[in-house]
Amino acid sequence: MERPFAITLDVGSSRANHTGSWRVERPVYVDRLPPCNDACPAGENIQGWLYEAESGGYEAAWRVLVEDNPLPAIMGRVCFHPCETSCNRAQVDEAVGINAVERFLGDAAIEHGWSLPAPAPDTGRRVLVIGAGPAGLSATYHLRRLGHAVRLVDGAPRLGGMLRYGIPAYRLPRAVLDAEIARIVDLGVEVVVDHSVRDVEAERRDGAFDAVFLAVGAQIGRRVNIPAGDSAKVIDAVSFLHRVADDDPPMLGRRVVVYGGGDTALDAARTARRLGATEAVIVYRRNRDRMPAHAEEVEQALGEGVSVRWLATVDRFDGERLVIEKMRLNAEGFPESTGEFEELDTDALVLALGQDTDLSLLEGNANVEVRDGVVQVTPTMMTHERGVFAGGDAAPSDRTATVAVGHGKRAARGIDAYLRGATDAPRERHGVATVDRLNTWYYADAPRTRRPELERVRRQTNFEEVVGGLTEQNALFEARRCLSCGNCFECDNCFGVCPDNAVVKLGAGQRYEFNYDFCKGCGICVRECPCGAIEMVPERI
Amino acid sequence: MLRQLEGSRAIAETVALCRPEVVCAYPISPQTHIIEAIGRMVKDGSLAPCEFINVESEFAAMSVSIGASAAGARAYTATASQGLLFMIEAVYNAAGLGLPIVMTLANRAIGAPINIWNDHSDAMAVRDTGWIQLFAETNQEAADLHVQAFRLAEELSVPVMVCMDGFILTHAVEGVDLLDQATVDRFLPPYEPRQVLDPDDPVSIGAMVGPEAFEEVRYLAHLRQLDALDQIPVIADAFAELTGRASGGLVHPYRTADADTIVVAMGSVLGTIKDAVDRRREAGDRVGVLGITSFRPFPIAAVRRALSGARRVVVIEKAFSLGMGGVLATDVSMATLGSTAVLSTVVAGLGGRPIPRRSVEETIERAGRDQLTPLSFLDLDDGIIERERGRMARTRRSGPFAENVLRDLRQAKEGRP
Amino acid sequence: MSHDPTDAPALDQRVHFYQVGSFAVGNRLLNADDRTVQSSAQRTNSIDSGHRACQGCGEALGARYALDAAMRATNGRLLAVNATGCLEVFSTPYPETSWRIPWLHSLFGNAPAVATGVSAAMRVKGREDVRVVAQAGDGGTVDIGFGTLSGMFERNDDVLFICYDNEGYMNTGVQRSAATPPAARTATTDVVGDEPGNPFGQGKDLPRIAMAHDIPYVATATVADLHDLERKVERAMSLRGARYLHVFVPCPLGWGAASNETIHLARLAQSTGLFPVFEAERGVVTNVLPIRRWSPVEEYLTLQRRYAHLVGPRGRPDIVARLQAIADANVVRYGLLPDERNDGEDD
Amino acid sequence: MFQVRIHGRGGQGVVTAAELLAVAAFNEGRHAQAFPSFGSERTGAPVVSYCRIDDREIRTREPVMAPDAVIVQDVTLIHQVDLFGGLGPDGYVLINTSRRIAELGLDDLDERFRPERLATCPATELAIEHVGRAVPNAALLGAFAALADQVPLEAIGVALRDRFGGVVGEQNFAAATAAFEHVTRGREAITRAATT
Repeated sequence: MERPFAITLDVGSSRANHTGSWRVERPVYVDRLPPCNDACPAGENIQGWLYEAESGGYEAAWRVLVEDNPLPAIMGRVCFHPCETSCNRAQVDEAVGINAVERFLGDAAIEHGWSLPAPAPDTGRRVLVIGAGPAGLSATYHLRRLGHAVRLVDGAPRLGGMLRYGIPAYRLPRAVLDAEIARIVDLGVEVVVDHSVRDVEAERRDGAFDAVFLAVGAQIGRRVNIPAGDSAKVIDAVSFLHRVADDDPPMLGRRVVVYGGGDTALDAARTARRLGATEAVIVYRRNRDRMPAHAEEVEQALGEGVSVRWLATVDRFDGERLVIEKMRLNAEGFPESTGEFEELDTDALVLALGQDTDLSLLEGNANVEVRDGVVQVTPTMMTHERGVFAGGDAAPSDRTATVAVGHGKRAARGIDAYLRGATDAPRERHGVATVDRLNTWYYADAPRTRRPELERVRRQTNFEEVVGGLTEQNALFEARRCLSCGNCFECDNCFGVCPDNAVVKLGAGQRYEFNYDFCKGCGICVRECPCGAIEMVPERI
Repeated sequence: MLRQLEGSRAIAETVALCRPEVVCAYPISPQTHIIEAIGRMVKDGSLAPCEFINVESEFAAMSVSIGASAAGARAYTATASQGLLFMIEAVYNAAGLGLPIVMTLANRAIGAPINIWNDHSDAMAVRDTGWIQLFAETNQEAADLHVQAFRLAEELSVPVMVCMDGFILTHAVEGVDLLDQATVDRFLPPYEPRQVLDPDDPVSIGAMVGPEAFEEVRYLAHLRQLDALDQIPVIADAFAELTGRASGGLVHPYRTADADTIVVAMGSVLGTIKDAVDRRREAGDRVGVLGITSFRPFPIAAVRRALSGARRVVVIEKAFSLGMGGVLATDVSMATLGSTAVLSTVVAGLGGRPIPRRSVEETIERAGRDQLTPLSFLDLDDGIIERERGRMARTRRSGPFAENVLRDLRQAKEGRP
Repeated sequence: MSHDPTDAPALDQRVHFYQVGSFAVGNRLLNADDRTVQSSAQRTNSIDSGHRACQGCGEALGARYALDAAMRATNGRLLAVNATGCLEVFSTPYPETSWRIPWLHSLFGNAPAVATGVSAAMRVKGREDVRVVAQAGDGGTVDIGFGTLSGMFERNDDVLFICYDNEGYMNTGVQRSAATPPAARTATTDVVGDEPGNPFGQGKDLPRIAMAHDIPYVATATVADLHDLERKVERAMSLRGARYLHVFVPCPLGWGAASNETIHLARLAQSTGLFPVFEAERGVVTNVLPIRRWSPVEEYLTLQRRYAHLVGPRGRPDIVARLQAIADANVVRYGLLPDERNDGEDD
Repeated sequence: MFQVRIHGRGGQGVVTAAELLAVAAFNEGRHAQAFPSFGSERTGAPVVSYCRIDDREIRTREPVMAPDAVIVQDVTLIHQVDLFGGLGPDGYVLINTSRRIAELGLDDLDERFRPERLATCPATELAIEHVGRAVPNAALLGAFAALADQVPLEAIGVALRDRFGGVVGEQNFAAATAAFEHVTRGREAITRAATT
């Protein structure tokens, strides 16, 4: 049709007018490091696996997870989840229950028999891993994936290290532990148990290993000198828990005092309750705020009838009566004597005052530096002896299972780089996606799903697992609480809110791009991006 | 079929034969009878399909017509006087958008003072809007012009206003030969819009046009009006061929061939003038009359041709431009440029003031004696004027003179000084 | 591992939890049918790139939201009429138009009547599948277009009229309209005198005036809640007769706000109660959008230079309090906060 | 007659700049005429304004087609708008940027115009420093006074004080003065380079 001049125009002709010339700043898409990923000692891509779980892709989620950590069912139970502590959602309502979803995925993998990714072709290199705790298992897994042959040795009759001998079954059922360990062993690992390595250098040479990873843990319970009668039952917590794990629990009597304020002290007290102690009292020299044990554990212990004497030290124990001295905190927060004493009727005293590492096997390695009772290592976990790496509790660390898993991964990468003659440069990390970068208005309101807890009565008397798992619905819900901090999750907000239609949607999984021919630089997309994945940068010139 | 009926009724029935699809109505005298009748026909189903919409103002009436026309419907409305002024923004807009709306203007004076009777002030107020303005001499011609108006509007994509004198024609009952549907259908094809809102072919209609193109847009609209000068006679001829009636066209000369003095006028007064001309002819004066049917576009060439032999041109018009003089006369003067003819303007019939044949004859006589001033007012009551001028001279604030004039008239009637 | 699922907290209401729920534009977790029109790469883009609206224009955004939704609801059988104003000027300066749908601009005050004509044309031609929307700014709606709008309502013509309310005459340089809120500075309501800015008064509450016509549908919406807006357009297009949608569209220029704050400001207008979001059918309120996170009006005012004389150390807390009272009254009138509604009824 | 064209963006005070320049010239007893490019461009869109200065009455109303000076308020316009159209080889160019001309990717500027008539000035930075806001107008006018010798800095000062008053007026004048000195130093450097 002939159109009247000027008055009637053909549709969409304004695309000839490139309003991008109005712009003084331009939006750009960025990826920032989510605080959970940043905080995870195992280096998990938490946001990545939550993203898969959000759409119900649990196996895909689990596969993202085990890229970094082969023990999700275990970590989903024993990890103290610094990811949740740093979770930005905590500042909206409550942190995402990352740990619970991890456990859900781990359990699902066991239930469905998902197998770990197949190892890379054989490299012909051999690595000796000493110690089958979380660090050793993690290193073994990652080394196998890289195609290296691994011999995994442990002094105990069964694999697991502190996971098995330090963590009570009510926190970590043995079936779960066994299943995840078996899955790693199934990757083709040479396992040697009941074998304590006496000399690393000799062992390496004899076995013609190209590298060694030392992950012997901290198995020796620290003792302090407490005046005690000969008949007094005094046992260290590590030995106590180890014997319980070996089905050989010591007889402690009905009134048990545990001395110490860490998680091990709580494990010991709670285990004592389960073994029949009517009174399990923790004596700790400072107050609750300063207790190193995790608050969640303390809460559960108190719920089970464990009592705590805050601000008290053990003075002496004659086998029936324990004398404690009351303390007070000075201005710096350190405990000081008060000179006031009190007696507690006590059948046994469990010392939970920390653990030490037995490093005698390193005596032949003059180059390995031991300081403060632990092996000094580089960022890639190599000791000062080339080819000898160390991690877990034997290296400087916070001595948690998750840190150990992270050490194992880093050591495996370090060993791989060492074997290839390369250097394993730490990867560049994006800036952290802090909460002030988010627009949290967009996230649906949703409190956190609570893992059901066993009824208290039941859990006081047996070793059944205390904290239950999430149902599928619950796990999905929890995963969807993730804010996807700092990484586009394709919510279409930028695409929708642009008044100039200057955002191009590239299709599922492909995210978006800006059409700078038309973007006027108003910045609405940045302001309304829920997860802070867009930034304004000044135009050049 | 020739019938004796009211002018408005004749218009209504003729418009209905033109199959309008959307008709808007807002009451204003003296146009009301037309739309009332159309409304009735839509309601009883005799005019279908047609949407008859009672709107809340003339502004809305024209706006609804704009929307309907832009969406491809044949749109019609009618108005007068204040109503036309109230819709004037939309009147301009309809023309600017090139929408072939047809509107009856029942010519009426414009207030204040408010006045419901006939003159041409309303039509003159919109002469620059871009509408074609056709003036009817009789109800027959008024009816016929509507049929031609739809065809003209739609061929050129320009709106057309058919002007007929309020009351004098609209309310006069006289013989009108109404066409039948088949004849009208033969003459007027269905509306095929030049531009239309259509989901299957989207366009943007009504863009903002800046200095870079506005003058061109306006010039093109002017050319469209010049095209109409060609089309109007063609359509009138076609109509004449079909009906045998000489309705429409650009001008209607009457006894002008050998005339020394030619009166120029528009609308129903032409009949009275023709009578006066005949009387003067009987008295031996060589006079004639030129009726202007197409006021916009103004047929300069046709007027010049018709007036070429005259020594005197007398424009009798029912409107004037205050502070200047005749409106039609100004246009006529463009047609007599270069000629030696003397042009006089006689303003007559304002606000329904009767125009008696005798007064017209006297005017012609005076013209023949070269006694007409360039601008005069027919049958002006000089006494009233003098009294009001005197009052204004005495006191600076003499009040609204309309009221003064009415008081004077009352006093005169009651025989008081 | 063997916990009875009934140990878990009640879950039924959580099954539908989708991370960004219905707040963000899109949501990969939703079924495609449940996603917004705007999240679709196939949306019409009724108003396309290259238009000359200011950076961060709320009206350009609101128009695309509303018309794209109407296009989907009508299966692309849509005609639009536009009043004079910013939207018209920035979208169709010769030789370019930004519209992708059939679009007609006539005058400032006649969009409702023009739409009536378009609608009548469709009806008379038996093309009632083709639907008509008319759109105008607040000036073209509550002031100069008010007469024709009321006429269109009264006749119940089959037109959806959309008002993009940015609370003033922005096209001509930010003058006051009958939709300008009290105390706001405009070019014709300067911040001088005892009552600086626009005087306090009744305002012209067009949604309620529209309701008084008992037309089939009246709704308000903002550019901050796309799902709500699109749902209302869809509802409106499912009905015949005169319908009215009043969309709140912040104007960075006229309000003196940062261009990136447009949606945030709309959200605050709703969450303070200053702009109640609701819908009504046949003159009766049928639904309100509850305030999700309540904010005091000061939070809204502070972001806009048109209210700069009210806040800060030399501000006017007395006037802020009066504006707060207006917001509070809306909260009560429409029951925007569930407990407030009860309070209101007790009064 | 001396004709100035100012390029900026809607909302950046392009029209105000022309007005201030006209007032400054008027304050010097000269004839001046400032006017915007009338249009419907919106915030952020490229816009221009004009100022004419003469010693006799200015009667023309035609648009400025061949300016004697071009002031660029917003350097991001450089590759988007024909900034120097109609400017003759003896024209003046003043650009708001903290960079030097050579750094702007406009190599031909040096060839098209006389080097001593080209200047850049970090007007926005100076405004932030002296006024506390990114309003480059006052500084640009100070810079223009130094570049083109059409209006003295003092006249700019009178116009600024008149317009803004009080502290803000003084702050604006401080920005203008700093810009004046910046450009003056640059011109001296060019002169020295040319003579040695």
